[in-house]
Amino acid sequence: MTPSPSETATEPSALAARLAGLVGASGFSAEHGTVKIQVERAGWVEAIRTARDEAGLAFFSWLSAVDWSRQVAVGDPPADPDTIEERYDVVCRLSSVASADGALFVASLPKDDPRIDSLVPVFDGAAWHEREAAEMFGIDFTGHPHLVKLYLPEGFEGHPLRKSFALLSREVKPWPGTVDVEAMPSAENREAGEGGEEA
Amino acid sequence: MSFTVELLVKVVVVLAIALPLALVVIFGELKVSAHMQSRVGPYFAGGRWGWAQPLADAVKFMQKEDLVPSSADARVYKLAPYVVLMGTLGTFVIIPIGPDLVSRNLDLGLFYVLAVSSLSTLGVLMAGWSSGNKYSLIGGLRAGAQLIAYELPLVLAAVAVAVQAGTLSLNGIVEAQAQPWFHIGDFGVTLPFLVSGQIIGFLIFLTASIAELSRIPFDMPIAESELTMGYLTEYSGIRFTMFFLGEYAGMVSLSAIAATLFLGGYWLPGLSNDLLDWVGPLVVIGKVLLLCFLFIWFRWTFPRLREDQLQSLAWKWLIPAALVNIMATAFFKVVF
Amino acid sequence: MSALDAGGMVQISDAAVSVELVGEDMMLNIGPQHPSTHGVLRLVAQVDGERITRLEPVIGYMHRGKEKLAEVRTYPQITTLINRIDWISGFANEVPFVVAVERLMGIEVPERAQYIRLILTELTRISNHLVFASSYPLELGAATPLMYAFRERERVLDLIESVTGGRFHPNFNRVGGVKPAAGGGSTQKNVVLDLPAGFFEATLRTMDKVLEVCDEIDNLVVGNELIQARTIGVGVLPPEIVLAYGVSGPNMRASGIDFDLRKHEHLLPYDDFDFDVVVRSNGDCFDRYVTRIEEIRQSVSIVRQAIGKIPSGPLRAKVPRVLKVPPGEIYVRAENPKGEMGYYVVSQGGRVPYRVKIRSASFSNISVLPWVSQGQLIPDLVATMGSFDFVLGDVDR
Amino acid sequence: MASFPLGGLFKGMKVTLKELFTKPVTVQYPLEKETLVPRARGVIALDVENCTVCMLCARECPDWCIYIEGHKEEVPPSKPGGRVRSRAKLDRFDIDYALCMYCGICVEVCPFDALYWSPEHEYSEYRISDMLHDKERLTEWLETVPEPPALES
Repeated sequence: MTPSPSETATEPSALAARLAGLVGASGFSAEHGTVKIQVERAGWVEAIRTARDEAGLAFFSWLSAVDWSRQVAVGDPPADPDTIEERYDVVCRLSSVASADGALFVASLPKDDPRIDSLVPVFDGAAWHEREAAEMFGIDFTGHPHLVKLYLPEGFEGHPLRKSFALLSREVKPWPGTVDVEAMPSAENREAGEGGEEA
Repeated sequence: MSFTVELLVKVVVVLAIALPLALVVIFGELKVSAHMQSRVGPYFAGGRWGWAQPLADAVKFMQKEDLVPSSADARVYKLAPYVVLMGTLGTFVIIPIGPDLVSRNLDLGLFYVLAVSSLSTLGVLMAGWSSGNKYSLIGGLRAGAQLIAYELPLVLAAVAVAVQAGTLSLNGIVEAQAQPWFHIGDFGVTLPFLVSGQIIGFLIFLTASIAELSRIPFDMPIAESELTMGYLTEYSGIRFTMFFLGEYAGMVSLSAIAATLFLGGYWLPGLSNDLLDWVGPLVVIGKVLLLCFLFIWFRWTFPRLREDQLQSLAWKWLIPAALVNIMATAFFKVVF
Repeated sequence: MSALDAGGMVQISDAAVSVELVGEDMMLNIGPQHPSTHGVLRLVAQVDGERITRLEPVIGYMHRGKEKLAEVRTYPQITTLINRIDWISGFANEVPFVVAVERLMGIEVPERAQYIRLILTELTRISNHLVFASSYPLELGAATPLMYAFRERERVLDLIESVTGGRFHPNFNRVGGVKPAAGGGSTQKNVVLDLPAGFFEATLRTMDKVLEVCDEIDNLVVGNELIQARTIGVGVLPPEIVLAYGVSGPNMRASGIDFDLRKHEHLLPYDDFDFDVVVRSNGDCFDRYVTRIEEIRQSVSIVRQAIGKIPSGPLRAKVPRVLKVPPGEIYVRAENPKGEMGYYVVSQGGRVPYRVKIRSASFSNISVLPWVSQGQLIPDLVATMGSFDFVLGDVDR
Repeated sequence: MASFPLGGLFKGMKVTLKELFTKPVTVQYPLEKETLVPRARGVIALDVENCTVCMLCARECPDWCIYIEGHKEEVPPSKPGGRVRSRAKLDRFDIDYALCMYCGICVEVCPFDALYWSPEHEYSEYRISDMLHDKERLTEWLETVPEPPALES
């Protein structure tokens, strides 16, 4: 039997529905046992505060972001590029220490105005995570006490984890796999799935 | 022989005994600490059991670059190791290694020893301050506080011995321990001060001397995991060897003093005086190596204390105990 | 100022010294090159004498950009990437990622592969806690426990090496199970990489040795009054701070929060064995140390039970040679020796993931340092920092 | 804890004293050598006959540290009158051990059993550029490849 999420957690879709109702979410999903709650950008801090106080998700696990864009300078583009809407998803994961419950709260930010309220008033631990997301994605967290670079040196320009930021090491060195001895007749023609191919 | 020639001979003899003994203790520490940690210790330097390791270290340190940091106060920085070494080697003058084998039998011997041994505190402070680096500054401050705080219990424990022996001269103290306490039949049983009444004094003296040498569990000034090497951080090459030798020579000198005060110096029950002239040095060296093994054993078993715990141990526990010990010794001295 | 007028000389007795001695604080750089920062961590401390008024950790010296690299690697290649995040518990890093991909693809892992994964994870936990149990007393000055614990750790690493071939980075996990065979060719295919002969007997012997060294460490360190004086009541973490900063693993359980992911998440068959979760209440350095020594004993009992019950069977489920993961998102977390290790995998189909967020335990464990170190002395800071058992690769990713 | 107040200290000293008189466990490396586990991943050995220059290992290697060049050549037909077949010949097969992280993906992905693991590990060099080993050196290591160990029941 595939190791499914544990019995101590309430059934994911039931948990998702309950949390969405509690938090006034705009959408929720529970595929593969991961509860995901879509939250409006405006009500972000309130949603997290109610999740912590009423729903018992008091453990601040992590906060990060995902850059959804159609063209990518690195790796594979999204499955069907023209249907996805270009945006930054700020993802915050809270979990409970009484049971295995846990949920991902997602807020979408338009690409031209990546700004969201900071969670530091609710969780002190969010400070570092937000500093990392700010420097890696260029998202501005209003109300953050000390929003400076966490990992990158002071003089670093650009936001590395954005899909538009190319991976330099792969441009500099030619890929040893491109040397073409005619492909083996027996093995099926292996197109180079490697990301660095088209560089 | 004129005085200066005799002086030179004595200096050479004293150094010929003290420095090789320090090298033996260094080698002892390397080997004993290794076997305590289930490893073999020095192996290749000198025929598969590594006796030449201290010499190899000395030569290695000498050919290392001996740099003085630019922000250092050069004169004080260069002088510090020699002040420490001078303070340590000065104490060997009055340690008797035989009934009449002593370089100078001062009747104020004990007072002289304790005065000279506190000279090395000055050297440590000079090193800490002049290295111009924050970590050695903190190391120097800690050293200053610690060495001064532990001078007192050291002196008070020695005072108790002087009270019991009735004299300040080390030869006198050893002879006092040679007097029989009581007689079984006609055989006079002699007891070293450690056994006859000075057990607390010995413990205080031992603890204080570990702190004097700033060895674990009192090695705050050279706390490797906090201050990298404390006041020794900036030293390298021949100057670091001076400090290194100073530490181990200090270990030998303090255990020699402890052996003389508490373990009966060159005296072994049942040996006649002229025989002691020959066997005396071996007895003293044996007792010194025994005490050095104790230092080494402590170092590789215990962690180090925090600064304030160290101070409160000295002021709240050791000094009151030492004072009580003096009163008790005086009381028993008068009653018996 | 009457005292001054009388003949211009200050009468010392009545010159009231009312100025409060205000020395300005010294900025002390602890690291990035420092013996007790477990790697390249720089702490900029504002120090008044030796008391710390403000502490600002500066991290990023070890940042290798794992999340960016993961976006250009195929799924089998990512396991080589992520077992280098927390290099002291290499094997345990891979398990949550591999399970995440298996759940995305809906693959069922055979029983024997799950048991082998569990045994190797517990061996990695023992080796990680042995590193902690020996390097922490070194922070406090005792150098001897280091040698004893590393002597036994070598035996545990030899066990891992006998099965996987690697000591720190075994790279033995595959999507769908563990590495089934030595190679893909005609002869190498049937060289099955199951547990080597004599593995069970060697493991049981090593487990006895590990318990022996735990007792030795108890005598040498835990019972030692000097260690207790340096660690009891030092660096206390109240539960609400633990929750607010996301401190996880033994650090959380030492502050009285009874939460062990092995009892809640179902990545590996922990439910087939009974082991108790080690929880202590007052959250100081001493409790964090003793929690981990106790956890070594629990892991030893788990490994013994697992050896008794290991089923036979295939080592890996049927998986296509070129791995294409269907689109989907999943977050899977596991009880890594250092805390909660989780992977948020966003897949858009194809051989390469679209985004992998790596939740590493030490990142959150370190973020508590500025709060904990207020008003501490430098030796206490070193003791507290050591008790969190963090590694810079885990912090910087 | 200890029976009397400072008992913990003496228990600790008892442990170190006991250890003082037990035999040390260290191995004096250059003189005595430890026997290695057969599966230890020390170095990658190459069997040139099996290699058909299919480039799979070079493509799958995460570190891009395998460099291969080959060419096609005619092979006389096995039985008279048979078809002249063409076969790929290996010219260059270098592994840059300065980049290699010993993950074993190449050995595992090779469909023709050309790559093997060997526990040989004493091949350090003074210059990092010398860590690029060509196929002759890799073939030398082929002898050091051990027999796969027997398996647990």
